[in-house]
Order: sequence, then C-alpha cells, then structure tokens
Amino acid sequence: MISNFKKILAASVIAATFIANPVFAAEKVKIGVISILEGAFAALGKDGIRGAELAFIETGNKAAGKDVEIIVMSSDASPDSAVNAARKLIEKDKVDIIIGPLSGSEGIALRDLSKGYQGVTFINGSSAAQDTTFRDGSDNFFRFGGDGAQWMAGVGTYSYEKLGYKKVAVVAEDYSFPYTQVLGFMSEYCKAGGRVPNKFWTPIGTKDYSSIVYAIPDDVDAIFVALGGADAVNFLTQYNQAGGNKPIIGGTITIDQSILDSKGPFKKLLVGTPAGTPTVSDFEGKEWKEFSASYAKSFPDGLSAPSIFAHHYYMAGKAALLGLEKVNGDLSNNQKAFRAVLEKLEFVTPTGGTMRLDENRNGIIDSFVTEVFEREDGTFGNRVLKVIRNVNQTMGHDAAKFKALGPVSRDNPSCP
Amino acid sequence: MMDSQLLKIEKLNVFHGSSHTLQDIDVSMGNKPKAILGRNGMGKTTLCSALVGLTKMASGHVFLERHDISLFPPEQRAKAGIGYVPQGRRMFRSLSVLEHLKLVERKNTNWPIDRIFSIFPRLAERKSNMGDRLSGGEQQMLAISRALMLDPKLMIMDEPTEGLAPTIVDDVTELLLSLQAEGIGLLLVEQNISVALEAAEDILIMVNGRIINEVKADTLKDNPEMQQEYLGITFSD
Amino acid sequence: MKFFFIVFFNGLTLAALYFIAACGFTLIFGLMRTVNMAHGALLLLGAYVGYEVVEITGLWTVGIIAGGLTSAIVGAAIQAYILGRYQGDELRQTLITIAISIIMADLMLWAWGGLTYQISLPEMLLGGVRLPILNVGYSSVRLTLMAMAAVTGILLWLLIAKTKLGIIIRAGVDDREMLQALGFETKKIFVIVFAIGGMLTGMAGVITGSALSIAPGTDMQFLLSSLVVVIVGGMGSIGGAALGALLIGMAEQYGLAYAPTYGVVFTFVIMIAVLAIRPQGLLGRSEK
Amino acid sequence: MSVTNTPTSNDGDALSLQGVTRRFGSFVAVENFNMSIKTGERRAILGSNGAGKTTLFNLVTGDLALSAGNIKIEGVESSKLPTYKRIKSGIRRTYQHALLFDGLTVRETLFLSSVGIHNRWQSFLPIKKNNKYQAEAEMLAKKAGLFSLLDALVGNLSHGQKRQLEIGIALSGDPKIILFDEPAAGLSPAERPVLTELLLSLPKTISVILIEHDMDIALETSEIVSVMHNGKHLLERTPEEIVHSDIVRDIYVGKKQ
Amino acid sequence: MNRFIILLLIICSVLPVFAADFWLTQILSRSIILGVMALSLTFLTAYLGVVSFAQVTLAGIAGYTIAYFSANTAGIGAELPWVFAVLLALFFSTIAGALVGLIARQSVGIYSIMITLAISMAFFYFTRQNYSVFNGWTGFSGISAPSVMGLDLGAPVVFYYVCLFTGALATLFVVKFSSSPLGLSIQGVRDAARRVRAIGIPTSPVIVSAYAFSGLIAGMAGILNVWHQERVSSFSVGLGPTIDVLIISVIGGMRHPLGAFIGAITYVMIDTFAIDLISRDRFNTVIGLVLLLIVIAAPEGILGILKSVKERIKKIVLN
Repeated sequence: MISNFKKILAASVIAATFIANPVFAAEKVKIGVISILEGAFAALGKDGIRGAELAFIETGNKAAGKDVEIIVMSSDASPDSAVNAARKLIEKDKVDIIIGPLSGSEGIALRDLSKGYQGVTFINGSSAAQDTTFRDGSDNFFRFGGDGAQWMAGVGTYSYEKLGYKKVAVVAEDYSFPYTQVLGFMSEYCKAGGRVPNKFWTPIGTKDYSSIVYAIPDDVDAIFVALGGADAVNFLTQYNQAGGNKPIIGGTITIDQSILDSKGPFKKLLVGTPAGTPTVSDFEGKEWKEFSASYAKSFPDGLSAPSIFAHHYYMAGKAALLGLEKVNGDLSNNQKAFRAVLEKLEFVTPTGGTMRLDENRNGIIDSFVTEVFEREDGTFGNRVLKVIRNVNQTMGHDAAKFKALGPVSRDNPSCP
Repeated sequence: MMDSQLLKIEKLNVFHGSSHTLQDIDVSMGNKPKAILGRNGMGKTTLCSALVGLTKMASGHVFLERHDISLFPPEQRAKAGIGYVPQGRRMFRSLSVLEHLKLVERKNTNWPIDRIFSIFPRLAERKSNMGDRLSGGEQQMLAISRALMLDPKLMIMDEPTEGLAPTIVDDVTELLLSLQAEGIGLLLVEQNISVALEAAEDILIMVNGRIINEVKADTLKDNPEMQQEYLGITFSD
Repeated sequence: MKFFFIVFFNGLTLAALYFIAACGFTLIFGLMRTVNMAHGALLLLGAYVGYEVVEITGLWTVGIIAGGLTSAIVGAAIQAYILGRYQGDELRQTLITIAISIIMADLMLWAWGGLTYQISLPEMLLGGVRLPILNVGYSSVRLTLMAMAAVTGILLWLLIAKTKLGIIIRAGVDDREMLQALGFETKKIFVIVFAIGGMLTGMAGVITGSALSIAPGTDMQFLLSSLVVVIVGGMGSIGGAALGALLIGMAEQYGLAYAPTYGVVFTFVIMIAVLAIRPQGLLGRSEK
Repeated sequence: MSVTNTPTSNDGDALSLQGVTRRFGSFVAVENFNMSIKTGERRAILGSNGAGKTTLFNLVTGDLALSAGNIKIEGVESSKLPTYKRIKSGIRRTYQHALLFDGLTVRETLFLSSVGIHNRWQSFLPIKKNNKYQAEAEMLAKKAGLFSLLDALVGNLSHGQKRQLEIGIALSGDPKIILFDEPAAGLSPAERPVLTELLLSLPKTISVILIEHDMDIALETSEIVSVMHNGKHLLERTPEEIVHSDIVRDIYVGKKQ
Repeated sequence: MNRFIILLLIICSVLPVFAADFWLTQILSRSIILGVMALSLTFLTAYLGVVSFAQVTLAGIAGYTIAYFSANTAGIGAELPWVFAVLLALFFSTIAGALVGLIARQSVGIYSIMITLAISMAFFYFTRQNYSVFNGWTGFSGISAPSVMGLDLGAPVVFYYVCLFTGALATLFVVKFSSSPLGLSIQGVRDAARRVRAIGIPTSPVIVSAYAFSGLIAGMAGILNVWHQERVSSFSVGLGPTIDVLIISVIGGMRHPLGAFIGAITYVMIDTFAIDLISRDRFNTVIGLVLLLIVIAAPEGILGILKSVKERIKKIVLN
C-alpha cells in the first residue's frame, strides 16, 4: 500500500516533468491565464476563464497562422498566489503572454512582478485598482479596460441631478477596489454638490451587517453600496428585513451578473437600483448581442449573460490575439514590436465602443449608468440608463491635479 | 471433585513498552473465590485490566466458562459475564448515583435498582448525589452495584477496600462473602491480607508479573514466614 | 443610547445563530475529544441540500430536516469509516478532518458552483416587525433565531441530562474505558454522537442559509466562529457554548458598530485572553 | 483517633510540617498533619493504600498546593514557594510511578538534574565535554549503578533501572532531605537488598523520609516510623514497637483474625 | 545519519549546475523556505510536544519587518541597511515567539493548537485592517533581496545558495540547541514537566524560550520568504499558509528536522504540478486526498516510510 503510493508519487513527478517540458517545441505562442478558481470568488473566476476562452474560440486558437496554447493557472485571490501562478507560467511553462488577474491586489502584485520579466507581456484581466497603471506603472503591463473609478463614471452626477439625492451614506468593503469605486462615485457626486456624511467600511466576509444597518443615519437620501458576492446578498437582505427603505446605489460588482444569478429571494430588492459598470448584461447593441449569443452557445452552463469578468478577460484575450496578428506572431527582441502594437491598438468592444490605451497603458473606456430589472423569464439583468463614452483614468480631471489628490484610502476622498 | 470451570487463563503475557509486565500467567478457577496477593507494582492491576480487555494482551488466552474471550473487546467481555470493580472505583463524576444505576439497568436483571437500594439503603439516601461527591465506602458500594446489575458470572475486584475505614472494610468483606452465596465467582486483588484471607479460599501470590505460588488461605494465615517472604510484612505476635 | 440597545439586540440574535452553529461541534468535542475541522463543511453541505429540497418541495421544514439528515449521514460515515480508527489520537484526527474539509469544499464547489445561495424562508418569517420601545423595524427571522437557539439548547440539554443516551454520553466523557468495561460499545456510541452532531450542524446550515446566505467560504467562516465560541465557552459544555456565543456575538456587533476597523480582531483577542487565563475556557472543565 | 506526639517546631529541624492539610472538594486527603524531621533522621511512613502518603509528599515538594498549614524546609518557610525553589533548599524526591524523561538518555537526564539543581540550566550553547556537570552526571550514574547504561535511552530502561535512575536524580547536587516514594515497588526480590544497601549507605548529613509498603525495607532502614491513616498522622514509633503494635497491624494489614 | 546529511548537502550544492531557474527558484528555494518554516513547528512538536499554529505568524512578523525597513512600493516604512533590517526582523520574530509562549505556556494538546490558532487569526485580521504599519489587504510589494558587494542575492542561483545556507544553518541551530542545557530542559518539559520542577528548573521560562527559539527559526524563513515572493501581505499570514505549514510538517514527519524539508519538497511538488496532472478545477480534491492518504497510511510521515523501507532493505541485505 505504502510503497504503491510512493510509486504513484514518483511516476507523477516524472510525468509532470515531461508534460511541462514538451520534448519538441513547436512554433506556437503560449498564453497563460490567471484567474481565481477556488474559494469565495470561484464563480467569478470561472466566468473570467470563459471570457478568455471565447476570444480564442473566435480565432480557432490561432494567431497569425500560429497555434495558440492556453495554460490556465488558479490563484486564490491572494497576491501571493497570483505571483506564484505567474512565476510558474513564465519559468516552467515559458509562456509569452499572461492574461490576468482578477482582483485588485493581485493586479498590483503582478504589475510589480512584470518589471522583472521584460520578456513577457502582461495583459490585465479584470482587476481594477487605480494604482496598477496610474502610479508606478510597468512598461509591459497593459490594461484593456478601466479601473474601479472609471467604472463609476456618470453615477455621481446622475444620482445628484437626476435622482435628487443630496446626501448619501456609503457602505463598502474595506480594501483597495471598493476605495477606488467610492472615489469614482464621490469625485463626481461631491463636485455636483452632494454630501457623504458617513462611510461604513466593513471587513470583507462580514456576515452580519445588522449594526451597520441601524447606524445608517435617517437623514440620508440613499445608500451607495459597494459590496460583492455574499456580502452584498447579506447586507441587502438584512437591510430590507430591518425595514430599511432608502434607495440603493450600486457599485459595479454589487449588480454584476454573478450576483444577479445568485439563488434566492434577495435579488428582488435590487430591482431599479442604479449603478455604474462597463458591462451591461442586457445591452441593446449589435456587438453585445453577438457577444452574449456566442457566450451562451459556447458555455451552456455559464451565467444568463456574460459577467464583467467574462467581458474583461475576453477583451484581454482579444487584444493579445489582435496584437499577435499585427506583428505576424513575431515576439522576438523582448516582444518590442508586439508591445508597440498593443500601445496603439484599437478595437471595437462588445459594448460597441472603441478600446484604446492612454499613455499609462490603461484603457479609455465606455461606462454606463444602469439599472437592475427583472426579465420576462423571471431572471434578472441590468439595462442602460445613460452612456458615458471615452472615460479616461482621471475621469476628465487634469492629470497632475488628479494625481496630487493622493492614492485612494478610507478617508480619501472626503466630503462630509 | 473438579470445580466447574468458570475462568481459565492460559499463558497470558502483557508488555508495557519494553517491560514485560505479565509473564505467562496461568490461572484456573471455578465458583470458589480466589484472591491475588502481592506487593505494589507486581502487575496485579494490569492482570485485572487485561482480563476485562482494557489492556492489550500480547499473547495467551482467557476462557470464560470454556468460551475463548481473548479476542473480545471490553464491552463483549462485559456482556459475556465479567463484572469489573476497578481500583480507585472510577465513578463517573457527572453522573448521579441513580444515573449510575440507570446506565446499567436492564430488564429482567437479578439486581433491579430496588434490590440494590434495599441492600444499600445508604445509596438510596444519596441517589441524587454526584458520583464524585460520595464517601469512599459509598463509592465502593456504588461501584459494586454498578457491576452487579450486569448479572455477572465473574466479578473482578481490584482492591475494593483501599482507603476505607475499618468498619466499612468489614461491611465490604461481608458483601464479598454474600456474592459467593449468590453464585457469583470472585477474583479479588487485595493489599489487605485479612480481607483476602477471609473472602477467598485460595490465594495466588504474584511477584514481578508472575504467579509464583498458589496456597490455601489457611496455610498462609498461619505462616508468618511466607507472609514475610512474599508480601514483605513483618509482624510478630 | 437607542443605538446601543439595538446593537445589544443584534449581538443577542447573532449569538443565537453562533450558538446553533456551534452545538454540533461542541457535542462532538465534548464526548470524543475530536476537533472536527470538517464542521464547516458539514454545515455548508446541509445548507446546500436544504436549499435544493426547499426549492423542490417549497417547504422550509422539510429542507431543514433534509439538510440535517444529510450531514448526519455524512458525519456518521466519516466517524465510522475513517476517524473511528484513530480515537484518542487528537492531532491525527484534526489533520484527517482538515483533509476531509478540503475535499468536501472542493466537491461542493463542483456540485453547486461558486454563486451565493439564499434559502427561501416560509412566508411568516419573511420581512420584519416593529420592536416596541426601541421603535425600529426588526427582522422576524432574527427574532425567531433566538427562539430556535433556546429550543436547540433546551432539547440538547434534555437529551444530555434526562435521557439514557445522555447518561451514556456523559459517562463516556468521564471515563471511556470504564464505560466499555460496563458493556457499552463506545465505537457505536461515537458514531451515534457524530450523527447527532452532524444533524445539528446540517440544520444549523439551513438556518444560516436562510437567515444570511451561503457561498464557498461560508464553511471556513462558521468553522472559525464555532471554534472561537466553543473554545471561549469551554469545549464540550452547552452552557459554555451559549456563553461563548453571547460574548463573541456581542464583541462582533459592538465592534462593527463602534470600531469597525478592528472589530474582527476583538473576537480573537477575547479568545486569547480567555485561553491565557483559563486554558480550558470559561465553563470548561480542566482535563485532570 | 487523635494525633499523637505533636512536634514542637525547632529551627534546627531539616523539615517541619505544621497543620498541613489538603482538601479535594469535600474529600480531605491530608488532615492537620504535624511532623518534624531532624537532620540525618531516617523515617519511614507506613499506611494503607489511599491513606494520603503520596499526597503528603506532593505537598512537601510543592507538586500540590496546601489547603492549610505550613512547611519549613531547612528552616526556610516554604509553604508558598514553587517546587523549583524548594529544591534549592536541598529537598529531593523520587516518584512512586517513575516520572522520567523517556526521550533523553541516562547521561542527559543526570546532567540536566545537575545543571537544574545548580541553577545552570539557562544556557542555550551546546555542552562542552569535561564540563563539571557532566562529571557529576557520571558520578551520579556510578552511585545509582547505571554507569554502563549512561547512553541508554531512559524510555528503554527496565523498571528496576528506572527506579535506580530516580535515586540518581535525587542524589544530584547537595541533597539535605530525600523523600523516597515506594522505591521498592516493582523490584524483584533480588533487587531489594541492593536498594536497602543503598538507603543505608546514604551519609548521615542527609535526612530520609521513606514511603514503603515493603515492611522489611521500611523497618530495616528507618529509625522511626510514622503511621498514616485516612490522611492523619496516627502515631510515631520505633521499628521495634511497630512490629509489636496491634493498632498498626489492624490498619495496615487489616484486623487480626 | 551525519554522513547522510553531508552527502545531501553536497548533492544540494551542485544542483544549480543541472537545474533550470524555475526549478531552483520555484521548487527548491521555495521548498527550503517552507521547510525552515515547518522546521520551527517540528522543533516545537518534537522537543516541547506542542503543536503551534502561530509559526506562520512569527515568520510573517519577520517578513513585515523586512518589508517595512526596505524599499517597497507601498510607500510605508523607512529604509535601513539590509543587515539591520535582517537583525531587527529576527529580533522581532524571536520576541513575538516568546510572547506566544508566554500566552500559551499553560496549554498543551488540543488547547495549544487552539490558542496559537487564535493568535495567528488575530494577527491576520489585524494586518488586514491596519494600513499605517501593515498596509492592510494589499500589503507590501516590490521588495527585493539585497545586493552584497555587487552580488545580487535575489538572482536565482545566488538565492538558492542563500536558502540552502539558511536551511542548513537552521537545522544546525536546532540540532545544537536541542543538546544544550536549555534544550534538554525543553525536552524534559515534554516528557515530565513535574519532574523538571523537581530538579530545580521552573517550567515557564523553559516553555517561553522554546517558543522564542522557534520564533527565531520561523523568522529566518520569513525573511527569505519576503525576498522570494518580493512581497508580503495579510494573505501571507492567513489560515491557508498556516494549515499548509502544518500539512508540510505532518507529511514530512515530525521526529527529525529533515522531515520538515522532505515534507516541504513533497508539498511544493504537489502544489505546483497537481494542476498539470489533474483536471484544473479539482486539484484541491487531489491535495486533500493526498493529505488524507499520508495521514492515514504513514503516521510518522514520509520520513517514517523511508525509515521502514530502509529497515526492510537492511533485513533483505542481512538475509
């Protein structure tokens, strides 16, 4: 029994060595994809992988006539695991390009790692921390998408002017991505004249929000909620059960498809909630309809519409393939030509806009103010209230001034 | 005349780590009570523990009424008819007196709780006391009752008079004699020579994990040299 | 001031949930000295099964029974086929249950995906009521939690204090060997205890999935909370679990209300403080 | 039964116990125990199992806390001192059930007790060869008859050898009082005279208290015998008196037939 | 055994000639680092007889110290010459170890597991929530191993030797320390704490110093870990790594310091390659099953298997 086990182990190790080091290296491009496939974010990570795969399916896993091999690695939402995954992809699997990661702190970690690997190009998945590209960026780290602040474009103004909310309380998870989302919301909202007297930063994974629910002052007009996954479900349920009746304004992941497809009664509470997002599940555009049809066809077990993660991993995959096509698969000379092409790359996104990068290699994006609605079949989605095209990372502010505001934190920005 | 064979132990060996605690123990007994005497640390308690199945036997056999119970776990040995009154009495400290009895109560036992209470009125008075809130004598009564209610064929008692006041020792000795009248076999381990001599007819002498001699109680009683040699007790009358 | 009392109430109701979730854990530890690190996984499993059954039958009570039974069967199987052989070897049992929890979590992710689930409550528990005096809305299901905790606690107490099985269990806690020598097959009893513990845990899972929600990671959260509750209160003591739950529930809610940044740290600081002074927990008995 | 021979405390005593009491819940294991031991005295304590003899030793060394009373060791008020500090006054003991370091060798065990007693245990540097505590360890091994087993693992020793090691440990440093808790338990008849020899050979600067069931050894090695029953100090007699005492016979081996 | 260890060291020293950077950095160096971390646990378990869940925390404290006193991208802390940073890191992890020991000194068995688990969780949540010193969720990144006289310690081959040296040093420390008077006292407490007191040695300081020493060893691993990962964050001190280190110790075997390293290399191999062998989605099941199998089949860990194999071979040879 024991010696058998040892044999298996030894055989596995030998096998692993061969699998990982193919004897004949064919003319092909290797792309590593890093996403979260375990723990609380596994559902989101899985959808990210679907998005990336969709991009490769479209070209039949080929770019510029070469085969494209995809190697998926899982992280567990920790920056450490993302770095380990990337190192394995680079050093063991010898990938040329890495797509990923999913979450904010992982993004910053890979950005830092990328500086030490000039021979590899990193294309961000869906991570959306501001500093990843805005401060201390890396030449070989690209983001064909926005940061969490860009995703909130238009919501502040819409809330103040259109909905007439003069005072808003914020309930958000206590880490960098929600900070960035709150910044995106508040930079507009405060400028328009709104006030945010209270910000409740809750530790991620909080189960019981009841004391937060009762701490929300009576005199606010609405609550801006930037919570994800189970946290959002718990907060909204408890708020409703306690008889709370303030309108909700949603952060991007609060109304994401991964939440709207959750199982249970709480979703009804979200109907009518306005939110900011670059990904609208029920977008009425030709490109989106094609995209979601192709998604549904390729992944029958997927969500009822592509999530923000599928959308962004798709764009990352697409950018990589288009870039490869343009340089004719030439990744020599530390991928210099390839990167030059990426910097200038423009393509039509699934939401019908034109994706292109700024000088920090961060996407200039289209963002949407949306609302949640119940579809005829009883499932939920979101639809567009307002389109804001060409949102850059400084959200239209002067770059130097914007930078001078300092990095986001619990207290920055502030307008009590 | 041959006794009907109640317990037979054949070449029983027990090791604790590298020390050979019990060495080739052979005992055979019928319904007449036997007592094991020996100094501290000679392996008497280990023998009891091995017989009830709580200590692993390295080799050898134990037969109860000619059935080999060597491979039985403790609970099956108990069901086969071995009652155990352990050294230190081992009361359950979170059980009351009544609960101790309820724990082992069965239908159709020869020893229903009523009978126990009539033999030990003291226990009836104390029935809601916790097991560890009893005097030594009361604990001993309870420990014996607990074993009796299983209708044992053989009682293994490990130092039942340890730490008891002299008057209580007399009571316990009485009780041991009455067990015999009920037809229950008794294997008694004792420090107290007089109790052993009074309750048992045959005495086994244990030294360093071996049974080195088997004598009649009367022989030992009248033989101070033998007492001195085996048990290290020096008295002159 | 009003807010202070509301938070107190929140702490009370959260404590009720923690208590319900920790009961199975403390029962299993109490008798068997097994630290069941798969406790969270059993809770989550019960919750998922409960969800499926409620979706099919529309009956919450059936869901809770189904969830309880599933975890009871799985728990009993774990004890009967794997853990039972290593009774008394605490570290090994801890590691085995860690391995089982890793496997179970991964298989549940496979079966139910990573989405968040919420179990539909019966009509009468939906929504909220207005609390007198404090004059705020309060969720009906949270109020019910307190009743559920009381019922669970009392039933468990009755089981342990008044039934024959309870007597056997307590005797086993005190002196397992002596119990064997009195003719009780402790192996079988342990399987039964694990089944009861699993049952309580599975039912707690359904309750959790209804009052809050469940998702991958809920298993670890409730394993940790149960550990803390039971350790602070004293392992194996029902009263201790109640006291521990109360302390932790309060700490968490007051922490969240008044010092959200370090609220979750408080919980563990309380645990450290209690253990440093009373290693066996507040109401725990010291091992000889 | 009354306590006889209440000793008067005397600062010259090696050990003095006054009103020593220990309760476990409602059970009184040792009750109002008075005793004083002169320097160089040899005393045996007799009593049936459960009489409280070992508990008394535990109280003297501080393994258990007193419920009432006080203890002076070599004139030092020790009632509240932790065990390791009482050791500094020169008291040593053996344990009834050998309490040894099964994972260490005989040499390491004796070395450790030597550095422990000389308060030199704090060093985290490896031991140098020919260190004086090493030398003491070897000397102790010789005394205990374990010299040939210096590098044997304690866990692998026989029962008798463990008893010898217990005594070796008790001899480390400069002992003033040694409490022997049933040193003969489990020894074979052949090993017993060796033990008796060893006890008799202890220098007269050392006081000895011996708990022993084996009356041969107890009576042969002691000058005075205390009888303990139900936690009480029942009487003090010379060995000769004990042999002829009916009371002792009654409580020790049961009533006379 | 000594000859075997020297042989092992020689083999390890020449490995860079054959191994690719990936194997050096991601497999070997990482194994040694995790091995040293596990060694700090193995030390406590083998010599003091307690299981501690706080070893990753102690390593993390050293790691955070290095991050705080080195150039990093978080913009927190002060840069110090690396020698000082290293000394401070070891100092803090040792002191923290002593503190853990002080808190847990009365606890044994399952209770020592629980109290150290509580300490590690408290520290984890604290680092996650505190931004002024620990930079919260994100933690520190951009930390690189120092250059010594122009030699970049972070270069794969150099770093491998640094790890190898540290691993050997830590093992040497453990072996030497265990035979010192204090080390013997620690083992005495494991076997019979009452007897230790009865030979004049107070047990609390002995227990505290055992934990402190384990903190020193864990700190060595923590420093290397930060240089290896080039980052440290709350995740580095979370429940996941804590359980990983326990798993490593157990699968390796706790009876001998080498067990920690054998466990570490096994774990790293499984962790790195399981995803290539099995369906990517289910590799956690595989890790769980392997752990279960080892815990059930080999109570003494892989070291135990090796030993029984060795004995069997001996028997065959002798026959």
